[in-house]
Amino acid sequence: MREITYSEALREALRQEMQRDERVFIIGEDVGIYGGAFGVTRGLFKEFGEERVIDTPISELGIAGAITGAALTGMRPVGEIMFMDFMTLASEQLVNQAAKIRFMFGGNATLPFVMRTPAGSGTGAAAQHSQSLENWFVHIPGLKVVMPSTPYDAKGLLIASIRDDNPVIFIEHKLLYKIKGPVPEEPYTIPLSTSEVKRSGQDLTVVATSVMVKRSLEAAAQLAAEGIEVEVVDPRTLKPLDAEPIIRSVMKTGRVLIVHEACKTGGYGGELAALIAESEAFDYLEAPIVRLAGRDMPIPYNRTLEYHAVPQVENIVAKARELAQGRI
Amino acid sequence: MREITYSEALREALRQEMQRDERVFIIGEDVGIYGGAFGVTRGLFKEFGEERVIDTPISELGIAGAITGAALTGMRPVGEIMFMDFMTLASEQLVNQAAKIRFMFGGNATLPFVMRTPAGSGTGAAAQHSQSLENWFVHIPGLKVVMPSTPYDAKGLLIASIRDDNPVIFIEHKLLYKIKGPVPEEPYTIPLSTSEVKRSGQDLTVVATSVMVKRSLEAAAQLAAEGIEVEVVDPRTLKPLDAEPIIRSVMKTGRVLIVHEACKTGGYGGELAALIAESEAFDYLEAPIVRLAGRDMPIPYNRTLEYHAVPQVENIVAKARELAQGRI
Amino acid sequence: MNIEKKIELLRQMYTIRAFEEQAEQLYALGKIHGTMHLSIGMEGSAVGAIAALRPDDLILSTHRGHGHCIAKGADLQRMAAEFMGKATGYCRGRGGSMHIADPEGGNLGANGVVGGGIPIAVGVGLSIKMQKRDQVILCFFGDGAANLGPFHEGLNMAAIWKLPVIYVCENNQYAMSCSTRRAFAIPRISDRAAAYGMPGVTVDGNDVLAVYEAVSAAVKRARTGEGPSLVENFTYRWRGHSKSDANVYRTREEIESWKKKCPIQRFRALLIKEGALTEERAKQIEQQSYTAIESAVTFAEASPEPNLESIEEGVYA
Amino acid sequence: MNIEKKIELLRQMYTIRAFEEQAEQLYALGKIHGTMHLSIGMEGSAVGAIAALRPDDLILSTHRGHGHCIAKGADLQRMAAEFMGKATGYCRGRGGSMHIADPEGGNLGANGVVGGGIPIAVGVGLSIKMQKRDQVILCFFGDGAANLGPFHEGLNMAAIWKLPVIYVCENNQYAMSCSTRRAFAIPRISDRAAAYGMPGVTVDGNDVLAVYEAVSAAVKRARTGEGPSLVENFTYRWRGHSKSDANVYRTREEIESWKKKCPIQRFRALLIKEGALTEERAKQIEQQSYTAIESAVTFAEASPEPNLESIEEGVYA
Ligand SMILES: Cc1ncc(C[n+]2csc(CCOP(=O)(O)OP(=O)(O)O)c2C)c(N)n1
Ligand SMILES: Cc1ncc(C[n+]2csc(CCOP(=O)(O)OP(=O)(O)O)c2C)c(N)n1
Ligand SMILES: [Mg+2]
Ligand SMILES: [Mg+2]
Repeated sequence: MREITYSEALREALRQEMQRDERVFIIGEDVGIYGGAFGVTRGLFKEFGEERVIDTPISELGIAGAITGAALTGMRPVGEIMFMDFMTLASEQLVNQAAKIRFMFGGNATLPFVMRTPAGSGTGAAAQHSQSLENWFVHIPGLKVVMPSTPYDAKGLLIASIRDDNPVIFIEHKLLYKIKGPVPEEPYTIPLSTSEVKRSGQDLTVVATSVMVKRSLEAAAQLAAEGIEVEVVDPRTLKPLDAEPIIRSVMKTGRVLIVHEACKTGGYGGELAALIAESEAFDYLEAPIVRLAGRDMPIPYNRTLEYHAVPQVENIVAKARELAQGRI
Repeated sequence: MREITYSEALREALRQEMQRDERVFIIGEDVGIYGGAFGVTRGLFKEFGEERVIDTPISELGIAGAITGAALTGMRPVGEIMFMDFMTLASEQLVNQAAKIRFMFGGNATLPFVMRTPAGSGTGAAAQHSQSLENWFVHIPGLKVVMPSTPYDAKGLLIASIRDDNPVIFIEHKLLYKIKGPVPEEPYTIPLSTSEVKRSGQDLTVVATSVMVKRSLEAAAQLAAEGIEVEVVDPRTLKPLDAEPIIRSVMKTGRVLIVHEACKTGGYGGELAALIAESEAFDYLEAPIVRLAGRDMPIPYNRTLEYHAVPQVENIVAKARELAQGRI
Repeated sequence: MNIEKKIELLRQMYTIRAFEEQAEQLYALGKIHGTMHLSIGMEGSAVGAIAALRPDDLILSTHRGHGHCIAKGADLQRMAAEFMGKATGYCRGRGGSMHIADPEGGNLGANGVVGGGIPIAVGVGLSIKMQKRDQVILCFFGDGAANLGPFHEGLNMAAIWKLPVIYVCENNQYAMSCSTRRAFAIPRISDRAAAYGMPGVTVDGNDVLAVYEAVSAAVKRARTGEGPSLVENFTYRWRGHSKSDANVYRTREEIESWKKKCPIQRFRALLIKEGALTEERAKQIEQQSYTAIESAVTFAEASPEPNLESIEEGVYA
Repeated sequence: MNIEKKIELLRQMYTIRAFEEQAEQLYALGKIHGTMHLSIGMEGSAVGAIAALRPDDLILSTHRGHGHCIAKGADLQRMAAEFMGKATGYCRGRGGSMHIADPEGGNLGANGVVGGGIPIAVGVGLSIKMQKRDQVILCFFGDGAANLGPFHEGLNMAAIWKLPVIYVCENNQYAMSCSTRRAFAIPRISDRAAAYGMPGVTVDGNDVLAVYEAVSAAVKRARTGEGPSLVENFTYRWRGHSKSDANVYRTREEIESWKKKCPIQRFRALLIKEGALTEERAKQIEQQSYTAIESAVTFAEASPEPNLESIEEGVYA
C-alpha cells in the first residue's frame, strides 16, 4: 500500500470529506494560504477557496464559538487550534456550551464538529507550546476525544470524527506529522471507540497513546530481542473508550504498563489504571499497575531537559523490563 | 469550641489574613458590597474598603491576570471566580501563565495567590453552574489544589493557602457553605498536603473529597450500625497529595472505595486509584479498587435527576456494603 | 407597524410580565428548585427587538431570557413545564430557567454563561451565510457581558466577515451589583461598535417601538449582507439580580423611579392615546395574558417528572 | 532628548539587529532547538518605547521579544545563554527565546501566548498602585493580540481603575499570515482605545523618536495617576513569522519597500544630519554592537548545559 505521512493522511481525510459533503468546512488561524502552522491544511485553500477554508483572527474562543454555532445550525465544521495549550482560551465554549447544548436542550440538537489541535513536546517550543491536555476533555461529558498514533488511524479516525454527530476533540502530535505509514487512497472510517492491539505479546501489556504508541512499539521490538514479549494496545479514542481489548490483554498478560506523554498526576493514565483496577482483570494482576508518564513539570526549553521531561523509548524499555521481570 | 459555618470560617480566614498582612487583598465579581454570590466576603468591603476588596467587571480571565500580575510583583491576592464552571474562561492565565511563570523564569519568581471558587451541584443551577473541575487543575504542575470539607479545614487551609508562595486553586462547595462545625477563633494553618483520617475503621477505606466527605461520614455512621467499620480519609489538599495516610489505610483495610462528585471518567478518582494500584498497598488489596463518582453527564436541572447525577449517602452505603461484604 | 401588530406586542409584554410574576410566586411557594432571573421592567427590550424579526429568524438568549423566549413565540405550556423541570418541558426538564431552548421556534437557547451566546452567534451567522439562507441571528446579552473577552472576539469576527448578526445589549445598568458606571470608562456601550467598524446605537429600551425601529434597521443591514450591528437597549430591572439578591447596591428611590417608566404602561397608554385600543380592550389583553400563564402553569404542575431511567439521555447523539 | 541618549538608542537598535542576525545564523547552523521570532525591521518600536521608561519601570514582552529585552537593559551574555538553553541563561535554560525574563531588570517576561501579558499588566498596575510605588508597567503586544478577548478584558480593567499601564501595540501588519486588513474592520487599532475611554494614538513605529514621544506622553499620564493609554507603533517585520514561514502571504515588493524604511538607517542618517554623529562614529557603534553580541554568543556557547538532576527545580516555590 502507498505510504504517506500522518500530516498527508489528515489532509486527505479533510479533502475527501469536503468533496463528499458541502457542509464540511475548515476554520482556524492560518489554515488558509499558510496551510496551518504544521502544514496540515496546505493546498486546501486553493482547492476549496476562502469560503470553506476560513482564516480567523487570533480568537481561539471565537473559533470554538464559530464551530459550535455552525454545527448547531446544519454545518459540519472542522476547527483548528494551533497548539493544544491554547485550547485553554477556547475551553469555555467547548466545555460549557458545545459539550452540554444537546443535553441541556433535552436531546433536541446535534453538534457535529471536530476541533483539531496538536499536542506534545519535542520541538523545543517550551512550556506554553507543548502541553498534552487530553484528560481535560476526556473529563467532559458530551465531548469525544480522539488521539491517533499512525497515518492510517489519523485518516480513518478523522473521517469518522467528521461524520460523527457529536463534538469531537481530535488531538494530533507534532512529532507524528512527518511519520509515514500505509494509508488507503479511498475514504474509510475507523469507528470511534475501537481500541487496537498494535502488537501482540504474552508477557506484559503496554497501553499507550499518541506518540507513545510509536515509542512503545520500538521498546517492544527491543524487548523482544531479550525474550520479553510485549503487547501494545492503543485506545485511539480516549472517550468513549473501548476498554474491552485492554481488559482482555491484561487478563492475558497479568501485567500492565500505561504510557502517556501528559503529566502523570491527574492524567488519563489514572483513568486507565482505575478502569483496570475495578475490572475483572483485577484478579489476574500479578504486579501493580504501573504508569509511565510525563513528569509533573512544565516542558523545559533546553533540549536535554525537554527530552527527559517525558517518556522515551529507553524509559519504556527499562520500566517494562522491570515489570516483566517481577521487579515492581 | 465555638461552632461557625464553613462560609464564616472562610470569611474569618480572609479577615485575619488581611489584618495580618497588608499585601493580602480580595478581587472578584460582586465580592464587595454584595458580599460574593455565596456571601463569603460579606462585610469585608466595609471593614477593608474598596481598595482591598475589589469588585471587577465580568472578566474572569482578567481576574486571573490581575492576581497573576499582582502576585508577581509583591502582593498576595485572593481571587474569586463566582462558579467553578467559569474557571474555563480564566484557565489560560492560570494554566499557561501563573502555573508556569516560576519555572519558565528558572525559579526566579514567586506567585503567591489563591483563586477561590465554588464547585458542585445540588442547588438546581443546572449544567453550567454545577461542575467540579478539580482534576483539571490537579493535572497542571505549578498549581496547588485544595478542597476543604469542613469549617475547621476551610479556615486552616485557606490561611495556609494565602501564606503559600505558589498559586493555589481553592475549591469550595456550595452545599457546604451553611454547614457548621467547631473552629478556633485565633488564626491557624493546616499545612497543605496533609490528608486526614476523618473516621477510623477496620473493614473498608473510603477516600472522599469535599461534600463527599460529609456524605461518606454519614454513610459510615449508618454502616457502623450494621457492624461495618468504615475508615474515611480526606485528602484535603489534592495536589500535592499526602498519599501516605491513604496507602496506610488501604493496607489496613484491604478494600477501598473512592468517592467524588466530579464526573467519573477522567476525574481525580482515577489518580487516587492509580496511586493505590501502583503503591505497596497493591499487595494488600482484597477486592478491586472501586470508584463512586458523578455520572458522565452534565448536571440536569430537575431536582430528582440532579440528585441522582452524583453520589448520595445511600449510594455510598450501598457500594461500601457490597465492597465490604466481598460482593465486588 | 399596523395596529394588529402593536396590540400583539402589548400582549407579549403582558404575557412576559405575567409569566415572571407567576414564576416569582412559584418560587416563593418553594416550588422551584433552581435559580431564576426576572426581566420585569425590561419587557420592551425583548419584545421590541424580536418584533423586528421574521418567524424563521433565530435568536440566542441569556440567563434573563424568559422575555426573549415568549416574544419568539414559545409555547407557554412547554416553557412553564421546563421552568418547573418537567418531562413535558422544552428540554425535558434538563435545562430549566437558564437553558430554555426552542430550536424549531428559532430560539437557540438561553445561556447560563454571561456572554456565552456571543461567539456562538458568529457560527450561526457563518452558517446562514454559507448556506445562503435569508435569515438573521439576533443575539441578546447584558451590559455585564460587554466586558467579557468573548464579546470582543465575537463582534470582531462577525464584523470582518459581514455576518447577518444583530447584537442586542440589554443594558439594565447593573451586572449583579456592579453598576455600569464602575465597570465601564465610557458612557455608552454602543460606542464600542466603532472598535469593530459596525454601527452602534443606543435606544430607550423601555420604548418598545424605538427598540423595534433600531433593531429593524440592523436587521435590514444584516439581511442585505452589510453585516452586523450593535443595538443597546437602555433599561432597568425592577427585581433583584436573582432570588438571592438583597438589593443593597441600589437605592429604593432609583428602583421606584424606574417603575414609573414601565414599558408596558407606557405602550398601553400610547396605544390608547392613539386610539388603537380602548381601556377595556387593554384590560382584556392583560387579563388574557395572565390567564394564559395560569393555564400554562397548571399544565406544568400537572405534568410528570422526567423518568429517572432516562437520566443520561441526550448526552451524546 | 540629549545626544548621549540618542546615541544610546542607536546603539540599542544595532544591538538588537546584531542579536537577531546572529540568532538567525545560529539557527541555520542547527544550534538552536526551538523556535524564534525575529523583530528585524521593528527595532524602532522596542527601543523608542522603552526609552520613555525609567530603569525601575517594568515591561511585559511578547514572543517577539528580543528587542524589548535588550532595550530594557538585559545582560547580553545571560540573554544569549538563555536563547541557547544554557544553565547561565536568565531562566537557567528553561525558558528559551519565547520566555526570557529578567525581573530584576524590570522585564517580567516574554510570552509564548499571544496577548498573554495583557491581563497580567492589569495585576502589575494594580500592585504598583496599591503599593503606592512610583512606577509604570509597559505591556507590548502585536496587532494579532488585539483581537483576543484578553485584550478587551485587560484594557477595560486598566481603564476603569486608572492603572499606570502603557499598552503598546506593535502593529507589523500581520499575525503570521493574517493581514490586519483581513482581521480588523477598522483601519487603526489605536481607535479601539475609545472603547475603554483611554487615549489612543498611532505612530510611525519606524521613527524611534516618534515612538519615544508618544510613549513618553503615555508614561506621564500613567505616572500621574491619569490611567492607561494605547500606543500603536505601525511597523513591519522583515523576516518570516518564525523559522517555518514560507512568506507566501505577502509580496517580495512589499517586503523590499519596507526594508527601505529601516528604522536604524533612518535614525542613523538623522543623527548624522543633525551633527550628533559622524559616519565614522556610527560605524563604530554598529561594529561595537556586533562585537558585543559575538562575545555574548561566545559566552553562551561556552556555557554549560543545565544539570539534569536539577530538572524539576523551579516548579514550586
Ligand atoms: C461568565 C460568567 N461570569 C459570571 C456569571 C455569574 N453571573 C450571572 S448573571 C451575572 C450578571 C450579568 O450581568 P449582565 O450581563 O448585565 O446581565 P443582567 O443580569 O443584568 O441581565 C453574573 C455575574 C456568569 N453566569 N457567567
Ligand atoms: C493565543 C495564541 N494563539 C496563537 C498563537 C500562535 N501564534 C504565535 S505568534 C502568532 C501571531 C501573532 O501575531 P501578532 O500579535 O501580530 O504578533 P507578531 O507575531 O506579528 O509580532 C500566532 C498566531 C499563540 N502563540 N497564542
Ligand atoms: Mg445588566
Ligand atoms: Mg503582527
